[in-house]
Amino acid sequence: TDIAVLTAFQSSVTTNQMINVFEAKAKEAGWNTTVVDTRGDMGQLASRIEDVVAAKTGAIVLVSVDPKLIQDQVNAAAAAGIPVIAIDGATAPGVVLNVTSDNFELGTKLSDFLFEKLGHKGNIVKYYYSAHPGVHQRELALDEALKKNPDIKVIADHYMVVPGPIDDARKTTEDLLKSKGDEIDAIWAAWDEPAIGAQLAIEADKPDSKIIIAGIDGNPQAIELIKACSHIKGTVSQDFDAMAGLAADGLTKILAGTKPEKPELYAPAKLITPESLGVTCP
Amino acid sequence: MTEASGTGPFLALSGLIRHFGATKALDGADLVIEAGSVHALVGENGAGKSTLIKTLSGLYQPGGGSIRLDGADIAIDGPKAAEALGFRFIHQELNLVPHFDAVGNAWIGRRHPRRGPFLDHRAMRRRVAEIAARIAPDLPLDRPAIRLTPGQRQMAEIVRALIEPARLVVMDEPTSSLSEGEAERLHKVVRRLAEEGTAVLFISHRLDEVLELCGSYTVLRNGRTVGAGPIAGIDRAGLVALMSGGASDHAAVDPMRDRSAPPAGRSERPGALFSADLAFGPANARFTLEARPGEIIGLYGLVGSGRSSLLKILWGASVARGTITIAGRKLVGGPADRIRKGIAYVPEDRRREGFAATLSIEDNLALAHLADFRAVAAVPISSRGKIRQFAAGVGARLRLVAARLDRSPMTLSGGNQQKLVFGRWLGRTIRVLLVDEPTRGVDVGAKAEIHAEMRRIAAESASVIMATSDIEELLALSDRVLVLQTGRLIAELGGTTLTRSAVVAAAFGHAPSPSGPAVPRPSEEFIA
Amino acid sequence: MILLRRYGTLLALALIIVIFAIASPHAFGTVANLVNITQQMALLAIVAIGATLVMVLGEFDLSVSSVVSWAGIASVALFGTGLGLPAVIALVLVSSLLMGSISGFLVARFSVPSFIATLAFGTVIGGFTFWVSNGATLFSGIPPAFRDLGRGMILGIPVPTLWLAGVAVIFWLLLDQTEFGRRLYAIGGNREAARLVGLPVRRDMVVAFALCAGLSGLAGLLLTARLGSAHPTGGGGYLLQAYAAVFLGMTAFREGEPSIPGTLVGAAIIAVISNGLTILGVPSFLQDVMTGAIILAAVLIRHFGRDGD
Amino acid sequence: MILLRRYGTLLALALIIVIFAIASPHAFGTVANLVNITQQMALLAIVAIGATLVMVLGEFDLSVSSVVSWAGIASVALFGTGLGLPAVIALVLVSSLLMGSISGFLVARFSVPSFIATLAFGTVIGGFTFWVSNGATLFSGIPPAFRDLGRGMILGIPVPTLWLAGVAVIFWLLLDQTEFGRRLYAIGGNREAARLVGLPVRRDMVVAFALCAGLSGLAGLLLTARLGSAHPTGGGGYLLQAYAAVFLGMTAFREGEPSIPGTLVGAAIIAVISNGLTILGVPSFLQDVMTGAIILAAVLIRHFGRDGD
Ligand SMILES: Nc1ncnc2c1ncn2[C@@H]1O[C@H](COP(=O)(O)OP(=O)(O)OP(=O)(O)O)[C@@H](O)[C@H]1O
Ligand SMILES: Nc1ncnc2c1ncn2[C@@H]1O[C@H](COP(=O)(O)OP(=O)(O)OP(=O)(O)O)[C@@H](O)[C@H]1O
Ligand SMILES: O[C@@H]1[C@@H](O)[C@@H](O)CO[C@H]1O
Ligand SMILES: [Mg+2]
Ligand SMILES: [Mg+2]
Repeated sequence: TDIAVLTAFQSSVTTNQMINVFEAKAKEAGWNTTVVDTRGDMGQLASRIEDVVAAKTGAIVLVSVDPKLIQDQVNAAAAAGIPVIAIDGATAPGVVLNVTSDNFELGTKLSDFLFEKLGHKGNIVKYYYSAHPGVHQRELALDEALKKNPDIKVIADHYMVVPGPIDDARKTTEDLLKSKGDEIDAIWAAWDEPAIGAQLAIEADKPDSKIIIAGIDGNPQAIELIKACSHIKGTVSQDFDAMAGLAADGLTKILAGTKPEKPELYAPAKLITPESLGVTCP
Repeated sequence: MTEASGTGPFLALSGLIRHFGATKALDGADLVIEAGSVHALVGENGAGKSTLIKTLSGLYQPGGGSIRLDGADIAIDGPKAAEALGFRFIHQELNLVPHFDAVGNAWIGRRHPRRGPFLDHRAMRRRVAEIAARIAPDLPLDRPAIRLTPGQRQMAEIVRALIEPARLVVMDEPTSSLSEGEAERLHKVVRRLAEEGTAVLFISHRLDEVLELCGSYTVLRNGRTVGAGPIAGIDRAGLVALMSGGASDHAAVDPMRDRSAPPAGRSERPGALFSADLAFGPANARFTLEARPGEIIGLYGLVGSGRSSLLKILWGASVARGTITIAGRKLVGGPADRIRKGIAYVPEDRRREGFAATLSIEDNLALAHLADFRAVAAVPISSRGKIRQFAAGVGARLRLVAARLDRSPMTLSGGNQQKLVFGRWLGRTIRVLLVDEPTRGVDVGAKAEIHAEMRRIAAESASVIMATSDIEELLALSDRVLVLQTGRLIAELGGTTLTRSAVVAAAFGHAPSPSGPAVPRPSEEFIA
Repeated sequence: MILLRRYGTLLALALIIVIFAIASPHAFGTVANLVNITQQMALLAIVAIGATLVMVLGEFDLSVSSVVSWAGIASVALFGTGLGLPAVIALVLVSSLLMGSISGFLVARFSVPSFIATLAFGTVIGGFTFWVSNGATLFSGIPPAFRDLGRGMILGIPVPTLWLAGVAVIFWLLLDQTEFGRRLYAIGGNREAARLVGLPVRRDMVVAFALCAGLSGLAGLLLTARLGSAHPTGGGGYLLQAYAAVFLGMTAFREGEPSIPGTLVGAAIIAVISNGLTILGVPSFLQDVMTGAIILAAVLIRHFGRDGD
Repeated sequence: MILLRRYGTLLALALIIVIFAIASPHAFGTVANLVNITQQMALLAIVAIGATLVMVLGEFDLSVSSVVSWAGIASVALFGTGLGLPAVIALVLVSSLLMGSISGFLVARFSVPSFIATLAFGTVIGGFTFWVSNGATLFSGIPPAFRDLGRGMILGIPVPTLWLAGVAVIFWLLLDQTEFGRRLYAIGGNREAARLVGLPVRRDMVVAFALCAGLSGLAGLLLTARLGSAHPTGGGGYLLQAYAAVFLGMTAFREGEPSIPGTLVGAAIIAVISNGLTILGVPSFLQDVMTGAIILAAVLIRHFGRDGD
């Protein structure tokens, strides 16, 4: 069976990881996958869905895309009898299954972890990216958490530049260290790449500071930095293997003609810290 | 169609001032033109003629002085205003839109013939063809300007200026790239315009033409009017004296050479220094040329006859089948290789082919042989001092009028730009000199200098091959003249057969010259 | 040979279509798919037609993608205030035209290089869009009538295709058949000459930039209608692609001049390549390699109709 | 007045710095921060210096960002094969130079418009990079010695700043003082005239494109060293910014010509604005608006030194 894997964010570390794991599972299942990336362009993505529908693909897998943003094309696929599933997406009419981490929950976990570390009091910097619907959810979760923690203050925020979030975070952090270096207690990164950039800046400019950083994803580079006792003290890891695996299993069933029992499956998210990695930092 | 109001001349400019930094391009210039007259504006290169024209066209605002039209003071605040007054301009540097053909170019800025909201292409073409038939019957109307020769572009500009009725037509050196017969045709049109009541302001460095065509004159020197009056009251020498301020020490007044004596440097060695055997022209006919050391060969023909194309091939800048040799050795590379072998080339279109406006005058002069200006021979870094020295030398020899040599060539007058393009080869050992319209737009004095340089180069046993539309220049310099017609060698004239009438007759295609059409038999090489 | 030189890029388009059709007769080579390609290229082509106007002047407008995004966000935001369809469309288009006029004015009046002027002004527009949308995707409150402007079929022809056809005809007539069009070419061909003959250079430039932005605004509206959502950087993909279409088109007809038919050929080449490669199931990275290679081949083909040099 | 006209953009930079320094004397206006800015602008400026060479020719190289990304991915991938530092650096730089030569050759030999040639070839490079990296961020196996090339200080000066200084001096000398540089300006000023005076136009163009890509490759290496990781689209942000720097610089010195000092001023303006606005805590969307507005002001300032027109 031909499976079309479509995304607009293949250059995102995690999206790419999900695609790679899914492709591996697909190979085991004997499917023939093609990956299409439209570099953030939703209009293009709509066109590419039309194309694979025209090519009568066996199934469509949308990765890191909210199907509601291309609803017409999803409907057209469904109407053509092509099953559509999403990974790291959302439920929507015409989408048989969405396998995801609950992004709101990821955001909550991250916020709670950081606030806990700060003793529910202190100043944080927020690195966010509302353009990505999933990442946007995390921001909303932070807002929620902030309401419950009146003593935590966001003293600076920055909308990340994509592509190039690591470099952008590094520069921004360098600048913030100059202006607010003594006030910052923690950095809340909506995903790990900004966290890595922030770490690079602190390591270079203020290695002795007590600032802690945390992000989301379980990005391998971030995990390595946690292991090395850097300022990154945690990442809420998404279990991409599990997600891709659940998606592949689900799709197998769908192709065999059975509907999945639930339209949405969550892969568990777990917090990774120095402790969970078995290292003790000074 | 012009009513001369009783209050004064048709157009009177007085005390016009226009400065560019320290350069006083116009410094109190006066000019009076009567309706229905052909008025000459003459002056040395850099005297301010083009600046005066540009002021009249609304392109420059004068820094002082007044313009009176029909006795009333006016201000011309832009080209649109000048156009509305019925003034038409043919500027010295041609200004066509490269991708438009002659028809398209003729109508820009004019009210196009229309059908409803859309252009009426037929009517546009019809009108242009009418005018072109009178002055430039051979002008290809459907070819983009970028692929026209300078002569053809000049004609397209003239056509453009004439498609609508005018009160004043200003022509800034319109004949500088036209050959004899073509200039003649233009003269006829100018006379007819004048008869119809249109005033014509005519700028030219061809003084014989001025004396023959114009009824009155104004002479500019250093931005000031130094003389004016009816042509009947002055002669060539008088004009030259006014232009140069009387200090005319060069033998410019009559550049014709005594043809009875052999040219000074003509070597008696029989062999050819430079030769070409090519398939050339639209017919791919065989074309052979042999230039002996010390010889100046003139190439003549009508606009579009192929002179420039031929020189470009000889220079290695465009390709053709056949062989070109210097001293018996075949030339293979492009211009760089030619330069190394002692060949030099002066292109015909200075603006498009001669210099880069973004480099300074001195850098442009140095460009063709940068390696000569190194401080240390092995290091490709130029010595500013050496370049300056070279530029200053060229400037002095050709009397280049430039405020500063480290400025863009765009600050030079047209004739001085031409000197730059020629001047870059001075002071080098040259074995073959290829020149295309070497003195286009150059004033009589500087023309004499350039001619002297060319003779000197020939005298040092070089071969000079010169394309020119200026028949005086052709006759003054050439030992032999090759006349071309649409890429074919139609006549070879030399010695006693080299006369003005024989050249003109050959160019226009009648009366084969005594030596017969020198189109050689085709060889196998070119059949295929 | 002459044909190859003259119409090389057009031939290349034909060749690409034929090759894809042979490789995939039942998916690519169907009428339905070819019709679908016209719809997929429609928005890009509309933006590219706008860019063509500015390129005819020899200038760049790098704010096209910002205006596309702006139009999308502005429309959804305005629907949110309860305004009706005609009012929203009018406001969005007028605001786009205005933005273009400002760019045009900066370029024409102060001779700021258009590259930097429109890049900077595009950044301003982007910030503004960001502010209106708060950085998030907007999709609630879009009336169905609006969505119908960007989807569905009329007489078997997709609606975006009809929009493109209309825009292309109007702007082709404008550029090729009116004095305004001739003036734009004249200004682009030789600004000095245009000034010398008294053309209203500044005014025409402002109008051209305004029309360019107006078309980007239209594309932004249609994109939002097609997707049913608007994203603050939703137009980002159009910038390079639109200019790629124009430049490809410049190699298609009349020596190196931008033209509407050329731009359509350029946009079609881009659309056909993505459609064809996706349908053939070419892997992602190879798609990039092949897209680049095919475009290079398309512009090189005409060279082999050249004699000598 | 003359000063304003001549050095308007330079004055604008000074003015921006002064204003920021007044607004934030203790954070922005410190020596440490100003030094830091030179480091933040370093990589962008290196890419922009490459772009300057090509712009001097009157051409664009839109593949700079692809080459930056390529160099990053290639270096980490090569370290993975166990090659040593010098070998990796040499291979990456040579491959970048080669890529530039190919672009240059397409442009110089076949007169493909550089915009489309380099955009298409950049897409090919991008696909290739993607293939090598499998789309993933690469970070393991980077030797510490390599990372030191992009960070730390020597004698109190950040290492990237030193790189920039070296590159700027070398290329300033190259463009301003050597025959090669003079030829590039001549070719850019009038290609036909350059050809007719026997300049090696094609060869010089190929060399300029190669050097441009070489500098992008260097920037890619330094970026990877600085970040300790490489991303297949890591260079994406450099394209527009690099040209913005060049165009800003064109308004800074010699009327409208690209130059190395000009480009440095351009890159500095961009870096200072972003640093200053962040330090002042200006909200994100306003940062965009202000960045655009300040750049516009910087290029307009010189206009007010103009007499009449
Ligand atoms: N844009 C400019 N900037 C600076 N100087 C200029 C500029 N244009 C003309 N000049 C100077 O003004 C003077 C008059 O130039 P103009 O072009 O009017 O001379 P001209 O009489 O037409 O000469 P020619 O016979 O060579 O065409 C010259 O010294 C020239 O160098
Ligand atoms: N780039 C070109 N493309 C097509 N035709 C050309 C091109 N250049 C010249 N021609 C044509 O070739 C013929 C010879 O042109 P060439 O320039 O050699 O003539 P010329 O005798 O020097 O004319 P002029 O006196 O106008 O300089 C002309 O008919 C001209 O129209
Ligand atoms: O879910 C991921 C995020 O965690 C971030 O990596 C950006 O891309 C999204 O797809
Ligand atoms: Mg003049
Ligand atoms: Mg000629």
